Amino acid sequence: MIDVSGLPILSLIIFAPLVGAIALAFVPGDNVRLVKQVALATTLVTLVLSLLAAVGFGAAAEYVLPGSEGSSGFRYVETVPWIPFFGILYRVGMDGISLLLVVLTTTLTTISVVYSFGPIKTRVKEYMISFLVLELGMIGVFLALDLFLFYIFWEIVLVPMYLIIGIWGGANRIYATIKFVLYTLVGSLLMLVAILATAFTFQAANGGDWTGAFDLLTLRAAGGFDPTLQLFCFIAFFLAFAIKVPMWPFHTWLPDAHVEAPTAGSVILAGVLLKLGGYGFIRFALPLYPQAAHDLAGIIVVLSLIAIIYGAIVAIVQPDLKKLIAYSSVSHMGFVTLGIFVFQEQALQGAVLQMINHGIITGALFLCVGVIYERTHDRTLARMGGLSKPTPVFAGVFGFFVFASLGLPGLAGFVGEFLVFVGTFAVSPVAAAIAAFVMVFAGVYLLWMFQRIAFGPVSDFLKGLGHHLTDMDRTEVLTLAPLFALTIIFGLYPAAILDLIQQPVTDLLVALGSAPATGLVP
Amino acid sequence: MELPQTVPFLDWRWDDLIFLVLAGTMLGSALLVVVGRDIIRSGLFMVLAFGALAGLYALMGATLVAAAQVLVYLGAISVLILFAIMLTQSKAGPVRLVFHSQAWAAAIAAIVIGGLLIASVLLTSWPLAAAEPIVQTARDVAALMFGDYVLAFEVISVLLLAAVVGGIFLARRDDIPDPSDPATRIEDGSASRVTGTPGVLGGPARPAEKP
Amino acid sequence: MGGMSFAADPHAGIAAVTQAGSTEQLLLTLLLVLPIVGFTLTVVLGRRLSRPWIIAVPTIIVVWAIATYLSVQALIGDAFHGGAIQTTIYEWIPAGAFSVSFDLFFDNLTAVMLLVVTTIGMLVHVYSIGYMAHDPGKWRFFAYLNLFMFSMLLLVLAANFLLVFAAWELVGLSSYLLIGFWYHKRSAALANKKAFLVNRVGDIGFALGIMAIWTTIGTLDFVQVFDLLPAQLAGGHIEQWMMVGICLLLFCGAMGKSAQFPLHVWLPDAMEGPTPVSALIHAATMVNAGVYLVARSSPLFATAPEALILVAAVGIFTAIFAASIAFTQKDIKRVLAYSTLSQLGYMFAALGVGAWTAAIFHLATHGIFKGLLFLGSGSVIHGVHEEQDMDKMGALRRKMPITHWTMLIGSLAIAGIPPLAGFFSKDEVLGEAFKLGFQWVWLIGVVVALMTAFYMFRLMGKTFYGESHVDPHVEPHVHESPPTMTVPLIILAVLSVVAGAYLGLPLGDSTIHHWLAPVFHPALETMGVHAEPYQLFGIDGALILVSVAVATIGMVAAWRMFGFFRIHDRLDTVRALTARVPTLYQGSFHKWYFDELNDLLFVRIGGRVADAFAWFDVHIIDGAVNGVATLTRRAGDEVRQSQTGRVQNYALGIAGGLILIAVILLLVGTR
Amino acid sequence: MSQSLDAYLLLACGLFAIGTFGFLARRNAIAMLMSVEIMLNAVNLAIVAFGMFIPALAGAGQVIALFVMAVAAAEATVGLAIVIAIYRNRRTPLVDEYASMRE
Repeated sequence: MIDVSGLPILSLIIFAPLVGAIALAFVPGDNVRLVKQVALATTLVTLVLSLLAAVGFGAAAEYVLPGSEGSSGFRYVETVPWIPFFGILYRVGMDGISLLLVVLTTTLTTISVVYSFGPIKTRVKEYMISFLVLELGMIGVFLALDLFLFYIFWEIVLVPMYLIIGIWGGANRIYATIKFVLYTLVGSLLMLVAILATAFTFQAANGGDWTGAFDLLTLRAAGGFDPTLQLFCFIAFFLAFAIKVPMWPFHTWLPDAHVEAPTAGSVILAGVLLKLGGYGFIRFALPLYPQAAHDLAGIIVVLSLIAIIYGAIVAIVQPDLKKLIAYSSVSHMGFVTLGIFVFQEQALQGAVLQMINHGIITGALFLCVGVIYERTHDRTLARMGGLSKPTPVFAGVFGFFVFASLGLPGLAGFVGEFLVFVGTFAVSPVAAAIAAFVMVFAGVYLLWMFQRIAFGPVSDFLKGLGHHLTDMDRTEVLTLAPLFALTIIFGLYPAAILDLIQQPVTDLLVALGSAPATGLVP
Repeated sequence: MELPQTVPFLDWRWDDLIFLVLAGTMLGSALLVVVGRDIIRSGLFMVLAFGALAGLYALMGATLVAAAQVLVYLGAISVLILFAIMLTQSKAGPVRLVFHSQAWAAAIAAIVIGGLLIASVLLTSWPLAAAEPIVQTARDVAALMFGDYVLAFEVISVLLLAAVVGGIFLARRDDIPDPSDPATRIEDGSASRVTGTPGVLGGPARPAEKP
Repeated sequence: MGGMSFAADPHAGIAAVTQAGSTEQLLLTLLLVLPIVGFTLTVVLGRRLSRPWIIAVPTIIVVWAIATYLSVQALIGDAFHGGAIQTTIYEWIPAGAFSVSFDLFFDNLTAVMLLVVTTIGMLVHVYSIGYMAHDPGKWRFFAYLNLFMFSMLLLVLAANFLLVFAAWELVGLSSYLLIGFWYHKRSAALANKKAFLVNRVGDIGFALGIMAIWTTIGTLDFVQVFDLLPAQLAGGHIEQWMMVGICLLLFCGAMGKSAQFPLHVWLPDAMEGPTPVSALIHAATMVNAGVYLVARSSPLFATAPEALILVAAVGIFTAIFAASIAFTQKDIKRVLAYSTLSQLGYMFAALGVGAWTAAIFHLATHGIFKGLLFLGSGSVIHGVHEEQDMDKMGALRRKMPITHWTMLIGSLAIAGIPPLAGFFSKDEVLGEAFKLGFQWVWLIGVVVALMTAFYMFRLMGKTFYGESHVDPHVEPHVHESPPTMTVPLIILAVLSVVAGAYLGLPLGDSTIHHWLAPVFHPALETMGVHAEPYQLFGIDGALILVSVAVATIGMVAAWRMFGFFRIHDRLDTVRALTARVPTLYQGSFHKWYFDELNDLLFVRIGGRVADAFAWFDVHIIDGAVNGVATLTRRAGDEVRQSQTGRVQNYALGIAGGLILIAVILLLVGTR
Repeated sequence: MSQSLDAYLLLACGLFAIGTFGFLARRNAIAMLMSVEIMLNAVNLAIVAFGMFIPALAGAGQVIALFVMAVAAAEATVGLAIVIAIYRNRRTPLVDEYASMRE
């Protein structure tokens, strides 16, 4: 086994895509083959690095913040002063949650890059560079432990996604991409204000010393901000993250962005980008402003419940395949926020699980939609029908992920959802009962979609395609295979995830003042 | 022959008289510059105003500045402006063409600014001011300019060079004049010169009556 | 056998649980591993196999052998002394205090269920070789059947509620796949969706029930739940109303899976699937899952008598409701489907009155004879070239003798004619209901028995007797089915004859009572029910006589109308009768308009509601977002008007600003 | 009487006001430029006056005035060049026709 303890492994993971992107800039754009090779090599290297970090994770020492007692819970921590005057650090670190999300990111990016080899025909080089920069930003967000650094990475993510939708997207891509950027920008600028307010307050309280004013670990250890400040900062963070998740009623950018984005863009959007919001809550908003989080939890739980039910109901009547899945994402991500804000151990674990699993399953669903779209250049459900006959493998794979998304036990979607249910029930049976109705609604839209696509007689529209309607090719099988395997593995053996997140979840609950439930609540 | 100590009949000092004459000339011709309808006359009055100013400099004893004023303003800038006037074929026109619609607001603003400036001058007691001008020779000025201020001097020279280059670049005609382009045709020959109706300053394509 | 101990510790919940020995552990694991391996192999290789059943069918035969061995060990060999064995495969969800293991559990109830499931499952697998012989997609069929067997075995072997729930969903999935096996038929695609969704409605309750159990009791493991419950109830940690709530929630799940009113609508539609599927899943095994769940949770239900009354009411109502529909249906499989609903209603009625053993008894016998009837109907359908309408059958008995005789035995069994299986179990249900004080249940049950006998012989008459209405083109080709199909029929017919007697005798001290006593003892203790001495020449005998009498009346009435051997049918009499009660006839024929009601409520109104939500999303929420954007742009346009682009306007502004500053400075400065 | 700082400064104020008016009111770009020159000269007059009447400045006033002149010359050159260039494009010296900044 390779020992990664001596390496700045996290920096390597973060900046490997950047190296690749720079290298790509020097590759002539018309040499598409080389461009693809370089891009794939970069994502593979990043994937391998992240897997190395995962392998060595258990053995790596936990970082102890100087001057504080006990472990911070983070490993592989690297600290370099960045803007010393303001105490801004380049500090990255990894705990179980970020480990999972980073591996999810590197996996999905690799898959997306491979998948894009076929469909992307124009400006391949620029596309690949965008994807690599996107990967850099996403990984950075998951690893940054300094508020300012986090903000920088958070905004970096925006640019390549803007380009990916805006250049390689569908007909109405400009509208969608501007909406996406403006929406997210509004949230993130408020977040910047909150970051600065927090830093200034800390600095003022420390007698004008900026040391650690942007450092999550220091701020978390200091804690106890003024309730009013907490409230405003939390609301600002909340808006940024809620838009990203997206929570009801900040969700309307998502269907548009999904519909217009190229397939791989949708995969990353649904698979990773939405998780940035949930991660932000867990990593930053809750530990920094616990008081405000407690105060506003009720409202957020209600919004989450609305998102769960509302997203599912709206998904039922969507005529467009991607829109349908986009609304299902709203519903599924509602479970994440619900799980986070009931402040209960099982629910929080379920929320993290749901983030990972939703990334895998919805990513796969979008890939499946891409498979259809590549052949039909259409996503209108009304024109589909009977795909089981001409493309049986596709129908089988698609059905598999449909049922995974439905929360079939034994597949990945179930465990996270059920843990959120159980945790919520322990806190509020009514909320759980409301949320439980999604079991039916999800069934309605997913099975309706699946029936429309796979069952019934082959539609005239599809018949008209003749021999173009081929079953999945080798690349498509290759890209879906890892997701297929992960869906089964995480469904049968969720302990792989749960063991990693037990510690961070417990720490967070302690920080929030909600002790983990014993389970024997009378 | 010796002049009397004071101006006959008025009992003024001579330099007071000269000051008043020069100041009057300057203000009067400056006023004519800004209110006159004929732009060429405005240009000429400007020459007069700058000349009077040069006189005032000399009266103060700032002979070097006076000389420079004559050289730069009377000699160079005025000529430049007159050339520009001829190039742009500007002629006198009705008031609404000469003056902007905001002329009344401009007048009030100008008067208020003038009043404020005057008020501030009068309200200030200038405790450091001497009663009489201090005599400074050209040598003193030169010593200062090439001593303490030499860096500024060099910078100014670079600036001037840049201005010359920029001026040439901006005013340069296109290398291949497009005969269909009226903008280039206008300067090309006398045939196309618009001498026409007063007030149509721009030519037929653009109606002059702009509110 | 007689030496079974009834004196199990009342506080132990279930009689003593021991860890499984290595042999049992291996066998239990194999029961699950074999079918899932069979499923995987068939999916991967099936398309390339010339005989796609070559993996699936032997697998299930082995499974049947193992299950039978284990069950016989437990029930007859008394290997576990009436107790249970439990074994942990691995820890499935270790989420802090919420820890769910992949545990297998085996007691006498499991053993009975295993026998029913694997026996019928094995026979259906064999039968399908013949039935599906000409279907090009049969590899899928066998794969799905194996998946179903895995799920159903997991359901009966699972040692905790969540694992049952997982299996519960998986049988739903298999059912979905098998109902939609002929996916190119629109009706099949609609039916499987409907089945899954209606089941999911019930599953909401089941899932919430599981959550409630965990939150109140703190564990999901059967043994621990039943162990902890009495103490917690006694200690006041759990209110009684909570138990009622939990039981009702669990019962919701049972209602969905076992198709009890009003969640019954999916089962008749599920007949779109191939007939072996209807026999296996929608008659003999999966639909019994609800009964099994309630029986398994008997210690919980015993503490909530209010919930039990509802169970009984729903059950007996479904029984009579479904029977009334079965009267008039023309599709042979639909008659059997409604009959299934009706019989399941009996089982729930039995559970509701506290006759736990009777419910399981009826479950087992019903599984046998209903499986037989469905497979027989499949044979008929196969013989008349995929025709299901009974109006286009008739007089088939000579052309399909084996099918006829076996189905006749099945019909007699379900009608409750002694000494066939149905007589014993149905009598047990009705008798217990009467003796436990639920006379109204008994009364309705007797009426249902009458109706059952009638509609079953209506089916027999229209199919096998009377005049032939078979399509003349098909008539010459009508044939008896191949041995792979008839042999399972014969085996099931034999079982229908002997199983009831074997399990149900001696009356009042029957074998099945001995088997299941340890399982239901705690519940009966809690409810305070004590067996009274059996009075063959008293109340019990009287009840038997009534049951047999009504069954015979129904049977004979049907003979008179629809024919029986040499008795000719009198279809004109039937028409005259139905014409006299048009409302009743139409209501029954249209299934009391439940599909229409559901269509109105969920498809039309629900669709409108969803449309309204979508409209709200686009026009209100997104409209607000876009409105803000438009507003900003408009405002920008307006503000832009002040930017004339003319230098001098700006310069005037500068001048104004200068004046303002100067005035302020002067004012401040001079003060 | 006239040879005092106040007198020259008042004169400069008057000249500046006149220049301001011209700059704000005239439509012709060249006239505006001339007004700017007048304003510059007013400032120059004030500077020279300060330089001459305040001993502490030690003659720096003249030097600065000379610099201002040089800058003014540069400004006039570029300004007029711009005016001519625009005139060639738009065929009018009237400044309020130049509204392309608006778009």
